[in-house]
Amino acid sequence: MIKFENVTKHYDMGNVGLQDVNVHIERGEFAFLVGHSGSGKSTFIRLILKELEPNEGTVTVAGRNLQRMRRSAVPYHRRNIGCVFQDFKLLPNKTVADNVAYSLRVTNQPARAIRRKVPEILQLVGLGEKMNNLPDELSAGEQQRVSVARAFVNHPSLLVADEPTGNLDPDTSVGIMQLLYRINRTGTTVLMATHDREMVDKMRKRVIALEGGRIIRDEDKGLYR
Amino acid sequence: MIKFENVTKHYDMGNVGLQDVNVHIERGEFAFLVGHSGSGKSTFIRLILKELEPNEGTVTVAGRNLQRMRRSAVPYHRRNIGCVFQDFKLLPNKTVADNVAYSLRVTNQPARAIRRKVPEILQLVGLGEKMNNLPDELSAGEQQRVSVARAFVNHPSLLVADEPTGNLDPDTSVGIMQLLYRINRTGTTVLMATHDREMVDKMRKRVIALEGGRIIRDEDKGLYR
Amino acid sequence: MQFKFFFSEAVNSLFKNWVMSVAAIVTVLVSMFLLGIVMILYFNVEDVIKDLRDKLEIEVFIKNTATQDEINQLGEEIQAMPEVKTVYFVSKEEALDRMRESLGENTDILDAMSGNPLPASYEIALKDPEDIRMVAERFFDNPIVDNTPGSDPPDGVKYGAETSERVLRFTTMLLIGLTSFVALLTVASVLLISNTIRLSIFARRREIEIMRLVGATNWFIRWPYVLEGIFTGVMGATVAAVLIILSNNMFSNYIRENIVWLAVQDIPILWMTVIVIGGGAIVGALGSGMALRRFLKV
Amino acid sequence: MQFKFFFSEAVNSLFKNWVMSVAAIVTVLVSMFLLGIVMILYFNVEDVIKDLRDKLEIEVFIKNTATQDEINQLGEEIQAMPEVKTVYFVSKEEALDRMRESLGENTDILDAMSGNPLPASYEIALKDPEDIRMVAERFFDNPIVDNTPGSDPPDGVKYGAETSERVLRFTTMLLIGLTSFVALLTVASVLLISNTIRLSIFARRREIEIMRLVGATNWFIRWPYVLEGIFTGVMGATVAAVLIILSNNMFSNYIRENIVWLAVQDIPILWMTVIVIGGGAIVGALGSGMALRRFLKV
Ligand SMILES: Nc1ncnc2c1ncn2[C@@H]1O[C@H](COP(=O)(O)OP(=O)(O)OP(=O)(O)O)[C@@H](O)[C@H]1O
Ligand SMILES: Nc1ncnc2c1ncn2[C@@H]1O[C@H](COP(=O)(O)OP(=O)(O)OP(=O)(O)O)[C@@H](O)[C@H]1O
Ligand SMILES: [Mg+2]
Ligand SMILES: [Mg+2]
Repeated sequence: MIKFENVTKHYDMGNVGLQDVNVHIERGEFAFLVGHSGSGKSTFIRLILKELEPNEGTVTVAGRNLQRMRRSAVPYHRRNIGCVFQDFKLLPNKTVADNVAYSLRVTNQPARAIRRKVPEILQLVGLGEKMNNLPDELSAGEQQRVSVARAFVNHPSLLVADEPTGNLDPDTSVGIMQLLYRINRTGTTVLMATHDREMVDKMRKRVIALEGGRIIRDEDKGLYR
Repeated sequence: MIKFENVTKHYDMGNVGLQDVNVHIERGEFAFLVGHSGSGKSTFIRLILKELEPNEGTVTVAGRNLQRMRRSAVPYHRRNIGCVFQDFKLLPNKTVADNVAYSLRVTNQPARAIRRKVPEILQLVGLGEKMNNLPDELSAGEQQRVSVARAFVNHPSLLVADEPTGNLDPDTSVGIMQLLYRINRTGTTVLMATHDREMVDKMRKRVIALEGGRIIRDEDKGLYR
Repeated sequence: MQFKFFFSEAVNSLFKNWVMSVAAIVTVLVSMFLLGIVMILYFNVEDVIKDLRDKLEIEVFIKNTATQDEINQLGEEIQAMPEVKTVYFVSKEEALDRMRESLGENTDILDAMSGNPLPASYEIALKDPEDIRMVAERFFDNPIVDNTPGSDPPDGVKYGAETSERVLRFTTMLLIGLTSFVALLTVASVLLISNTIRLSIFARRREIEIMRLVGATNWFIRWPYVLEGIFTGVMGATVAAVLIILSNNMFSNYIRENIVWLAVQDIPILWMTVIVIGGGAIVGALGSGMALRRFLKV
Repeated sequence: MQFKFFFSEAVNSLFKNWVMSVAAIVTVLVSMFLLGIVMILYFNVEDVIKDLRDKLEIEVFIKNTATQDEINQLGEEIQAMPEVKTVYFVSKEEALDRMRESLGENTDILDAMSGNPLPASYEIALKDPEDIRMVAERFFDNPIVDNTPGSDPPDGVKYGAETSERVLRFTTMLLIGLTSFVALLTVASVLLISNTIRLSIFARRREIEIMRLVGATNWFIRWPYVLEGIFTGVMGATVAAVLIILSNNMFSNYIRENIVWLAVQDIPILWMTVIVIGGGAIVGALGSGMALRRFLKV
């Protein structure tokens, strides 16, 4: 599903994002991306979304080489990926419901389907009551859950989540993890960057560890360490 | 140091921020604020900063009734409080160093002192190399540490931190916690909202637990639970 | 095409970002109003200028020795010239009458004259006043025309050589000047409006970035903004049109009452309105579209 | 006061937010340029109008029966009137000379006249042309003045009743119109500029909120923005001033070459420049200051 081949990403100012990364995540896998702050996890995820271009190497997602993808194909590529952003990236002028609905609207789904799916998924993340609030009127954890809901609602074949439980208390985190797990069971590939040691240790899934932009460990049924 | 008397804060749309909160945090104390997502932790902190006004009750900080404070006195009040914001609140057009320097500049500190203190504190949070980057060019965890550095640099008598380790890996979190602990030992009052169960359970400090805007538990040497 | 969605997005955005909407609408309003006022001025001045130019004419004085046949023949020749709009024959008697009239009560001079020394003449109006010199020159060598030799231009053919040159030059310059000013103002308006719209979209660049990241195509993102630009333009321009019409009415009433002799051109109000509002819509749409390019990287 | 810090903050901000800076500078530039052009127009027209009004004068025709003493006495009376600027006596001979000159080669009429039927007259220029009717009326009942009874206004006192009214009204209206347009444009400029600055500050409201939260006083926040506004205003206005001076030179050269008779007013360029740039600075500073009020809740 996701293939990084010799991928190197250096930012301006000489900051190292990723350095010579080779990794292959199979369809249907559940993988954790761990590492210290600034080790390149978000860079990894942004490369999958084609939000960034690598300096070297190629990223292949769902069999398509992103570096050869035409600009006009990028939106369709992104629709197949549900993404939970570390900084939520909610549209500030839209209510919670409209934010979630937006990623259905871009795929031209009928209004009926939207009216059905959106409250359903918001209920699932525990925000049934806050549907008509603006993002600014939510706590950080609530905003994070809206971002999670938006990533799910499309039933994408690939779900990438950048620290989706960073602002959540342990109980709520477990709820979100169970959701991710259930989604993974239906065949969706899940890649999740996280700092939640407890969670990683409990799940015993594949763990890819980054350090200074390099992969220093890649184990099945691994621990956070 | 901090005294909440019958404080109630309701937002528009009927969202409950805090409900009838009474609490007293002594000078020099170290207290955790815990609770589910949306339970009112950030609301609590924003009331201390006088970023919000309560609907009822009074908040007293360092012996001064905030509801009676003149508008022109508010900046001076805030300078005595170091605050780590949940969403970092860094100035987007200033480098990391200038962001930290800003809170020294507002107090009219001499340029020499600023040039000395800023690199020192950035080294302390592990960002010595990123001094001249803009916030946009940092990872989320790095931004969070800038926010932490800015809160410390002024040696405030009260330090409030809203989830200062939410985007940090366990190792870095421990470093930050040690810093907070050291600062508390020098006499600074520290109030920290957190979801980090491990941390709270290890520290055995006062724990104030919120739920739906009410205080449901307030124990010395408590656990996260 | 989800037109309904785009439409409601645009309308919502107008309200939610009302500070920026008001700013943009005010900019459209102000620039369009200025443009409209200057255009009204332009119409009026153009009209006055046309009047003035139309009054330029050639007078061909005929020698007292010319026969009636010769006079008639000259008349036909003039009529046949393609540049000529109208010809009017002034007989010796009419010339005298006119002089008497222009002298008013001071008719002592006429009373002192013996007989009628005034010549008959043809008064020629041209289709294009710019041709005046060329046409006038044709009569300089005509034997029956009363040219006083040696004087240049010959006095017999009066076409107000100096005056007409002055009037032509001055009016041409005035027209060029006013036209340039209208053009300048148009460019300025477009610049100012698209500037404001660009700013208001720039302020929302993060929003656009987010839309791109959740898989919106460029046109899906663009439509609401373009519609919003159109609404902004139309709203500003409509208010401007109303104000322009009101000021035009006030202005022309004032002139009609105070300066009776100055012709007030009736502005083609309907057309003006259509142009102003249409222009607002187009500038709004283009402004948004252009401002977005930057963030859509097309 | 940390002036150095505020200064460098302002300069940095100008560069870091260059999109918004350029937008604001362009707005200042465009509106100031328009204003400048219209002001030059205003100066020129005002001058022409003054010229025109100064040419309005009263002609008092004197009866042939008046004695030299009576004529002299009238002259002294006129001289003594406070409204009068200059008096000029036209003798019968001079009147005839003038007529001959104005008739050019067509002197047949004069040759046909017996003696000199033209009257002598006083030509009176006034300090303020608005007084023309009032002063003229003083001569209506004068026994030595050649008033044709019953005609109104009496023909003997010529002050171009109709013409002078026309000229006065028209020029007054033109002045009022132009002044209003300049005023309108000034208001529009201020509106447009402060609008743009408001937008650019609105786009940075989060920044301001953060500054407040880390303990900056209102003036500490305000100074850099106000300085930035001043710089924006000065930069836009300076470019505008240069463009205005260039176009004024081009324009007046064009007129001097093409329309020799039209007086081109020499604009007080230095003053204009100072006013335009100073105005830009003030509008920039006030624009920022006002825009900030909203976010500083003062
Ligand atoms: N836009 C940018 N410009 C320059 N450097 C950048 C930029 N974005 C990230 N970096 C740098 O690249 C490195 C990797 O950043 P990345 O965001 O991938 O880290 P991360 O693993 O997600 O960290 P965290 O856990 O703190 O979110 C960091 O050192 C960061 O400073
Ligand atoms: N500006 C606002 N307008 C309306 N409701 C708000 C606003 N800010 C917060 N709320 C609501 O108030 C409640 C408490 O919010 P608060 O941010 O204090 O929670 P929190 O404990 O900090 O949560 P988290 O752990 O997710 O950060 C939430 O239900 C939230 O939806
Ligand atoms: Mg990250
Ligand atoms: Mg919070």
